[in-house]
Amino acid sequence: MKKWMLLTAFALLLIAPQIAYSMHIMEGFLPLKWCIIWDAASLPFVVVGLITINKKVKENPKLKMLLGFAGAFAFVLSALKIPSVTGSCSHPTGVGLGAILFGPFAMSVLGLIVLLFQALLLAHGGITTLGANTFSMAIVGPIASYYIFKGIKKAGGPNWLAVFLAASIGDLLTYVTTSFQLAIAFPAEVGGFTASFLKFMGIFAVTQVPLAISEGLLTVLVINMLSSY
Amino acid sequence: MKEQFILEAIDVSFEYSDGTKALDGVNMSIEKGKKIAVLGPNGAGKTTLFLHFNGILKPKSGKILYKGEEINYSHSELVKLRKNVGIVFQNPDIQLFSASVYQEISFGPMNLGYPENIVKEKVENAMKETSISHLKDKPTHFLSYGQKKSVSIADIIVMEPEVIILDEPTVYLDPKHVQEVMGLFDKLVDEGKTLILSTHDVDFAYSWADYIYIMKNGKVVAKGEPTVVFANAKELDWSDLRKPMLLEIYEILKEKEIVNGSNIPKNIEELKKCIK
Amino acid sequence: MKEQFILEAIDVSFEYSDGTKALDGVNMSIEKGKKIAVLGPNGAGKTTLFLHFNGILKPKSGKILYKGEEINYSHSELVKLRKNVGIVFQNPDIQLFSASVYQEISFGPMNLGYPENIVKEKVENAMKETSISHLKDKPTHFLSYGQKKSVSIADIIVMEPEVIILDEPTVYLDPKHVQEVMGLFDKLVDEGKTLILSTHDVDFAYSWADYIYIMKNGKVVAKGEPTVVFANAKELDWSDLRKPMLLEIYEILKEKEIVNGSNIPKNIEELKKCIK
Amino acid sequence: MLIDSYSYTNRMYNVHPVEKLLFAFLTMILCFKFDAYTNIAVIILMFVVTVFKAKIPAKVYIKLMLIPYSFLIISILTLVINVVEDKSIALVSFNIFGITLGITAKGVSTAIILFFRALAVVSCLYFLALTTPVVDIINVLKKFKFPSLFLELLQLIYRFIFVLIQAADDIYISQDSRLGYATLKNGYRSLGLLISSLFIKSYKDS
Repeated sequence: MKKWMLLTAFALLLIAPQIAYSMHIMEGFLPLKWCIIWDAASLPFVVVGLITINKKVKENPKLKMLLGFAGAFAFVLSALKIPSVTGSCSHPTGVGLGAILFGPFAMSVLGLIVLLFQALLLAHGGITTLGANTFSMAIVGPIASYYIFKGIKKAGGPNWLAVFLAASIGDLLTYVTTSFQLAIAFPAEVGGFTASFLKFMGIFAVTQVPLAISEGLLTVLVINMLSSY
Repeated sequence: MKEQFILEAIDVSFEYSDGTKALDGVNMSIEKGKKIAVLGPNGAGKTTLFLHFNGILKPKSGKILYKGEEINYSHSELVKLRKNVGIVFQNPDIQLFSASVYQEISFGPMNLGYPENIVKEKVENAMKETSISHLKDKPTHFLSYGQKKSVSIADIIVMEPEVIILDEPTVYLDPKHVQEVMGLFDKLVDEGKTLILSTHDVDFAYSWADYIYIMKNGKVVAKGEPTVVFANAKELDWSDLRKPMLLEIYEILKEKEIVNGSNIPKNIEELKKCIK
Repeated sequence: MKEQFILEAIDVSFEYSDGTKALDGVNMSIEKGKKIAVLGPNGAGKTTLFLHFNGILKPKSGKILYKGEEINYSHSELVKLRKNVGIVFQNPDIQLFSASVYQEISFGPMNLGYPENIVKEKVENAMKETSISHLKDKPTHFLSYGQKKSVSIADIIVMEPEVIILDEPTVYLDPKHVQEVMGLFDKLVDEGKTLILSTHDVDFAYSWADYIYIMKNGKVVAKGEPTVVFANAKELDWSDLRKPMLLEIYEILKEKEIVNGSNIPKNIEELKKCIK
Repeated sequence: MLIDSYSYTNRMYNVHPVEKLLFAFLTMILCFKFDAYTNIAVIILMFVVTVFKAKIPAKVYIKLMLIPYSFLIISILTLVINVVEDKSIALVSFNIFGITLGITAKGVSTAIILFFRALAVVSCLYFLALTTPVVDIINVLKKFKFPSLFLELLQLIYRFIFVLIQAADDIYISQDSRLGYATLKNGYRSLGLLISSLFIKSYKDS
């Protein structure tokens, strides 16, 4: 079971083209107004995240190191290249994994930091779009993942299903948010926001759905491995 | 009378949560200002014992004394203990967690609550003592292994502890770096610090230490001055350790009556003098 | 004529992408079936050279020869080369990446595409040779350091390479484990394998190796049989290395005319025989 | 991690980080406020400063500029191709499933502005990233009184990134030496093992 899941996960990552990077809205792409709006929208979540982490760290000082490693792990994962025939590569996001392990609010802080380092060290994303990317990848995605996971567990669903859906739907909602952010900043001449939103969703559906599924499978594997340790 | 011992372990036993018995009735009395080497195979309990000396671990039974007084594991006393008993861990990669060298070394004094200018002064001194002043602004990940090791030693020196414990300090270091850190250790002992280190290198322990403990399976199986502990310890199981080469050669030469038998030599210079 | 050399580096130079010059015109000719030790300080280029020997790195200039033929870095030839030249890396914690010992050791033969029953047989043989059969189903993270080291050696032995390269194989092992792995290495040489290892331990290299290379700053600065390379190499900069203790004592004894000067001893037994 | 190593070795390493940050950010804001010509000027300016003053190799800089291209091209195409009701205002148009899609002059001018603005702002980011070490940036944030927990996490993550990259690199070499990437199938399996063992190692070390 593990074997086929791993193979499927990588096969899907393989098919997905390089646009995997495009979840990060590039530096300078959003108008200044929207940069500031998304900064402001992300800020409260990050503040709540910091307060939550602060409380937990006071109870258990070792948690700080763990969060440090979690953030670094997410970064390194995103920097790994997956070998493929075409030479293109794709990157797991770790959004769902982090949300399940550390909760959605801690992820808002870790996600912000990882995105900052991705901009500064890998030239993915940017400083002006940091707020917008944080909102989609470190806030919407993790919150969705976390509550999907909790919800399915509460309803008595199997662990693997909860993890799979949490990770893959979390991923998908991230793309939906990115599409929303692009569409609202750049409404179409005809059809306005809706038309623009549909266009971006169309592009993302092709490229990101296989990624979301593979991310879900990978997350199930990692969670399984962790529970066996 | 007791004051001469800066650190003591009295009948210390310890078990890890998974049930592994790591220490089994360990007794050790560390004299102030001495160079102590703890020898023993992997898994003998050396690191576990060290973690007792600065209060990270608490004995299951027995007690640890610092300057003749039993540690009571209150928060304030632990802070004092850890300031005075510093441990340099084996793998500097794990010990170093700050982004730059200055930040790394300033971590300890900052936590002790010194004002910024005092912290700066202390960090600069520690960097000078370990000869790494030129690395001040370097990011940690730019350093070579030997440099990381020096930084991890500066991390501890900067706190000005009375006892410095070093877990396998010479592992992975090339002879040149070993010589450098050994020079530093001697300087620290001259300044009145007490040094405890663990090592697998019997040749090194033999010529460096004032006093040697040999541990096995969580117990102290032999102790004494190096020449005594290695020469007389016929009861030692040499399958886990080996005799220092110098001592072995000395014994051969003695048997052939080539050397004087009065003083057992601790290094090549001394051996040279023994030869008739 | 050339066939006697199983591996050769000819004028090999290499630079890392950040511009660090790691190898600078290295020449080495490794004879089949010999025990080769490569000495040198940290950062001398030993590991970089080893990664050239199995084709992980490609020289910037110069060439690597396997059995007298230049490596051409085609996919199929690299596969063949890596099967025949195995590297045991320094830190077993990093080399082991599988959950269980069996899975770990089977990694190589699985990649070679052997059927499952053959893989099983090979893994079991390798475990027997390294005396770790009892660890078969253990998770790798439960192993002691010494056990991990043995597994990392089994990882390579299982692929039945002709040349086994060991990066600092004795570091951090206690004397008992060192003796064990040394016994294993001797057995492998008896079976006709060629062994190349890097080490900081001059005493060990001196008595173990058939041939020694000393590297510094990416260059080979001395080479030859141990007794020759250490005894004659007055031009060597001893700040980075030190003389083997045995040789140093032998030279003192020779000066005092206590030993015969004909054969330089390689171990204590031989020294004993030299004494008049 | 080429960007990181240049940030410590470039010729503008010793320029005060606040000056570099101000220069980058003020220029960024400029990019948003003015037209495409200003932005082209900024792209040239940043190239000159980064390559000739900070001595970052031009090849490296240009390679970095190519990173966001796939996003840029795809997003801009998505933006400019629209449903057009009146074929006459479209510069180019085509029919799919009975709908007319096309590109209008207005769309093109928006696209041009967007294209150069994004590249100009990106070049400001690259100037900053290539000349200013993360350690310095964190110190500046400290001066601006960012919460200490946030800064601590920033430092820990920065440090651990390199610990983990080193570990990933070592595992990769070890796997490659044992033919872990000899075939595509081996490659998937090896990478799965690499990721999970990296996770376990970092989990254990913390």
